Amino acid sequence: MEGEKLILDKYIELSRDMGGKASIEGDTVHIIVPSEKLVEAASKLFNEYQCDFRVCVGTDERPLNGYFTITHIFTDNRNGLYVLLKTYIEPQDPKVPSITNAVPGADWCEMEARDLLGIEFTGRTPYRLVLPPEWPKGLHPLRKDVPYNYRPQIRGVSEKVSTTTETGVIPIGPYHPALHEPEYFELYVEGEKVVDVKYRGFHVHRGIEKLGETRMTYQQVNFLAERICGICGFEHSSCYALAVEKAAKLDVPERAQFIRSIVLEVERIHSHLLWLGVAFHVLGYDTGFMHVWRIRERVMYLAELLTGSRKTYGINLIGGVRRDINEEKKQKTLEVLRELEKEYKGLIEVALSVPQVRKRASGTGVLPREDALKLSVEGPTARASGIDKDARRDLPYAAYKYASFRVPVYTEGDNLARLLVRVDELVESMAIIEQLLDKIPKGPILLEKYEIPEGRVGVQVVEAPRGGDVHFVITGHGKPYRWRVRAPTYSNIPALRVMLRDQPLADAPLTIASIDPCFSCTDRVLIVRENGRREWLRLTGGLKI
Amino acid sequence: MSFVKKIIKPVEVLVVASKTGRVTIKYPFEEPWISPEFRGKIEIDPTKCIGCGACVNACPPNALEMIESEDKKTLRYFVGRCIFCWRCIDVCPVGAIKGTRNFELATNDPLDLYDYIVHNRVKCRECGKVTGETTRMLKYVLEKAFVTENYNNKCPDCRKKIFINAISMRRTGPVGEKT
Amino acid sequence: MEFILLTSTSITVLLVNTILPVIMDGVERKIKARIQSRIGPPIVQTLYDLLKLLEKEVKPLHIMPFILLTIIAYLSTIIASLYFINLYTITGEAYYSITAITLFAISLTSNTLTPLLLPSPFTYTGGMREVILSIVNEPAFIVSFVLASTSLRLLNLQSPNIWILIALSISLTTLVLSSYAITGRIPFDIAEAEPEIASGVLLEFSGKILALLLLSNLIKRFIVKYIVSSLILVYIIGAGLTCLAASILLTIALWIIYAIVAAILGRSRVDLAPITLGKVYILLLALSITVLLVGIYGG
Amino acid sequence: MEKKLERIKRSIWVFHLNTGSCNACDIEILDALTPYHDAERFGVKLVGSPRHADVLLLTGPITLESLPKVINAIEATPRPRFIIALGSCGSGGGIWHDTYSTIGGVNSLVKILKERGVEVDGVYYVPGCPIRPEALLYAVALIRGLVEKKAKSMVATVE
Repeated sequence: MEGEKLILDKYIELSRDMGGKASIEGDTVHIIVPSEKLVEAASKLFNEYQCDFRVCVGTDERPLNGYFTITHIFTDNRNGLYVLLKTYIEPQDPKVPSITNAVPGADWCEMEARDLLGIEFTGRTPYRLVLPPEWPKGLHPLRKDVPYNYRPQIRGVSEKVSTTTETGVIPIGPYHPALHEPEYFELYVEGEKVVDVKYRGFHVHRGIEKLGETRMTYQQVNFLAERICGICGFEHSSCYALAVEKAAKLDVPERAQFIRSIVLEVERIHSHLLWLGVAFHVLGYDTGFMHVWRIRERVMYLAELLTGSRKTYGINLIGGVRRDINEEKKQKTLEVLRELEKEYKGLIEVALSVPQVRKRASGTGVLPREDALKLSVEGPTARASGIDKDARRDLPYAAYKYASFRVPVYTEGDNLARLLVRVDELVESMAIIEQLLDKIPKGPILLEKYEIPEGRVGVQVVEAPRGGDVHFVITGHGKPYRWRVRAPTYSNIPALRVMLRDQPLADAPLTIASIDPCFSCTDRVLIVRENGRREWLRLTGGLKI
Repeated sequence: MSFVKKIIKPVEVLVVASKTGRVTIKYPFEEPWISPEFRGKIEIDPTKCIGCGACVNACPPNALEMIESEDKKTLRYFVGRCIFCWRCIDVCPVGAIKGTRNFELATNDPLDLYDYIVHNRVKCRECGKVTGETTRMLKYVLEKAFVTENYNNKCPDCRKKIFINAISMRRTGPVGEKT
Repeated sequence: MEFILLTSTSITVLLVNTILPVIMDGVERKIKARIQSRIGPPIVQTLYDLLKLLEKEVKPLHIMPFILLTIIAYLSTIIASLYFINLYTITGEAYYSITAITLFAISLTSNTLTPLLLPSPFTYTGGMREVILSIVNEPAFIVSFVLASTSLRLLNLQSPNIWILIALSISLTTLVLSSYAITGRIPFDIAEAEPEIASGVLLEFSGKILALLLLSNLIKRFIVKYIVSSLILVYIIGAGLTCLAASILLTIALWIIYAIVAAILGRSRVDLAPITLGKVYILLLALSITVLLVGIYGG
Repeated sequence: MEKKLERIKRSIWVFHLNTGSCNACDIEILDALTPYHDAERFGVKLVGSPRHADVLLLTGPITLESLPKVINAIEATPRPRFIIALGSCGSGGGIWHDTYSTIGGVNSLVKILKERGVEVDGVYYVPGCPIRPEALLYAVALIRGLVEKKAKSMVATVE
């Protein structure tokens, strides 16, 4: 207890030094500083306190207090604390200093806030990041005075994309068989060697955040959050529900939390199996792909049995879950897991013995630890580069504190390490489900009556298969006032540049696949357009490549 | 020896394959492998639906919509937009919506994807103006709440008028008539 | 009279040989499916595919005449090569086999050139990869063929010379290996590696042109195996119609074996495959030449 | 349309066109090819280029950013070409049918295609969120004529 107090004092002291104020609510430390001190405070948190930068959130709080605000979300993984660094911005000419020099990982979210809300960031090169090029200037969709269904009359010109005549440029995407999602990578090659990478993504922007703040109610947003991503959707809806519950200080039944954790792990198993299959497919080992997906089919059946749908489970509500796990389902789950474990181990051994798989995965797409730290990468990508972080252990949520598990960490940072992290995690997930099924308490699964007060803030990190999902909620009247989502791929894509540099072209699809990119998660806010190589160089210019 | 073993190892996939055999389920010639919990298309029972619109409010993707016209209130279910969350089943007050395990919804005609339930809108007995409620809704309210049919079949304006009239009658006589 | 008989037989066989690869591709897909624990397409699926492609629209390319020319050259030389191989199996005359293999080499060259004519970066990269692979593979295939047939001619079954036997086995290994690599199966399918560079060399083609290209590629797969099996069988059972039937059967058997091998491996990397292959070829060929010379002059 | 279908019936080569979907349908498309479902039984093959395709599997509500590329891909597909709109997003715009950055499903796309003079020989709709692999198989079987169409609009008038 003493130690915890000291740690909290540290943050209070920090805010006092910066001329701001701090308040503590549960596991969240709110620090408000004047904007001129923002960079100093962020730098101190990131470098000195070794906090993990997650994302920044711009909010239009003009209807509440007349200001725009920007909140940088940090987490103190060693002490299980969320640290929110907030500053107010004048509404007439919204300008705030950029923290990208201190925290390189903040690059994208600042540009997102610029395009969404029209907040200018000083001390960095701004670039038109958001929305299609034809989008009218000065129209910022996340501002409260813009209706959610306002569609400016723009019809994209039918531009030629994948037929660059310039030799030496290999466009990967937007429709590329290795991606299964529309994203655009332009690889500049010399012969068969990649010398530079240009990324243009956010084709999957669907305006989710705005939708969650306007058309929907608290309960409906659960189903929307689930559709941020079809693979790790349950992580998103759990994260949203947990964030709202945290903000409203709801006492959710334990049994519901257990069920959430169990389903989260089922989802992790299916996601990792899926990834393994896709990785084998990219390596041309189709038989491995088919067999991995064959054993995955059992997990899909299991998911359907527990929740009613193979994906986008739709069982999360604020205050609990909709489907219970009875004795019959419990036995069935254990049976499926036993069979899965047996088949999985044999199969993985065979698949990893294929010479092409080993040879092509090891030593390619290396992400050194320093770069990984600087860019605040997430999940297996971080754990393969020797960063030991896992939100399930560091910031325990749902029922994870009742399970004991190992967090696999590899230090090589190459594609094989990322593969092995996932292989190991799968086994751990199966063990977690068994433990939780064993300990599941009796009781209700849904909170019947509750109230969500307005103006509260809730932040939650949930460890998705690809890394930490971050949901930030400001409660409003009947629906969230502000809902910010950050998916792990958002932090991992900038690291790709480091990984792809000076690598053979043939490895590029594998390396891109190795971060398990989930673009639909990443793109939920707006369409980011990378319109120049210079910005990229500036971002990673300071890194050793 | 171990070197040879390492080289031979990939061949073991043949053992895996022969052990599992063919797992393919010959759908559509065979029953598909679906768990009993699967959420498929919903079916709205027109004999039970009262057209209250609770499902419309709960539906996240607006697959259920209430289209209001002069004298009709139509509940439209667009299965092409449905996310099969079954929230409507949770909220339906009369249990008119039933979940099925039907997923064979493919079609080449978009019009096949729409279901309609057309409700009549009630006319106010007093002034003849169309009110928001459907006939079924009024019946439902009559069963559940302590109101008389006489009160129920009037539009809110007329109710107010009657109420004010009633009170003023008690005090000073009918409103609007100079005495 | 004999000539007419010969020609008509080989033309009939030629027709069979043109259809057979298409069926064999279906068999290969079926085998692959079995190894992957599923049912797989019907055996005639590839035929359906080709017939459908013949009816589809052709998307115009800006240098269409050139492309058509190279593809027709490819198809005609490869069919001519098939014809001469048939003649060789029936008659056993060495010059037929040499003509066949020359035509085969020409057809491969015209095939590798086609994708380089297109502006798309995928086709270009795929085409370059194919060129690199064939630079390594074709000489190895031809040299090992010559070596194998020489040692076969020198071999006396009654009192086999041990050196020549060794040389024969090494050159046959090289022949089989290079014939596998030429078929462009995994791990050497880097020219059309789907996930890396879309469909690589085939990306821009559509409709009838695609059908012709696919058919020629299938015949190519057939021919390399056919050359190997006819070389062996002409020696063992002597030329003639029996030999022809036997060679076709052996080709089918080889096709099945290759299909199984392809199913259990992954794709190699473009910069590794040619180098490794090249090293292996040079080693094996040098070895077999040395041993052969020892067998001729030393023993 | 029937006659055109006849040509591609036995060998359906599909190109997967994600127009901003959440991935669930896309993964289920892949799943339909794996051992338990094995769409290759019906001659379905996933190809890497629209020029080889007969059918475009369209998932997602079509975002503004992807719209021009989608039109490009459709133009690059040789006739006869079909679209199968998958999932609730593809066939009806899904949960984001009216947001600012999507055009809301295949019906709006068909309208835009008509404006541009790009012809499509037929559109199939496969609802589901996400579609089950079996739902895709059902659609393929429907094209092959192996099953009867079950979907039918219901209009009920109550008193």
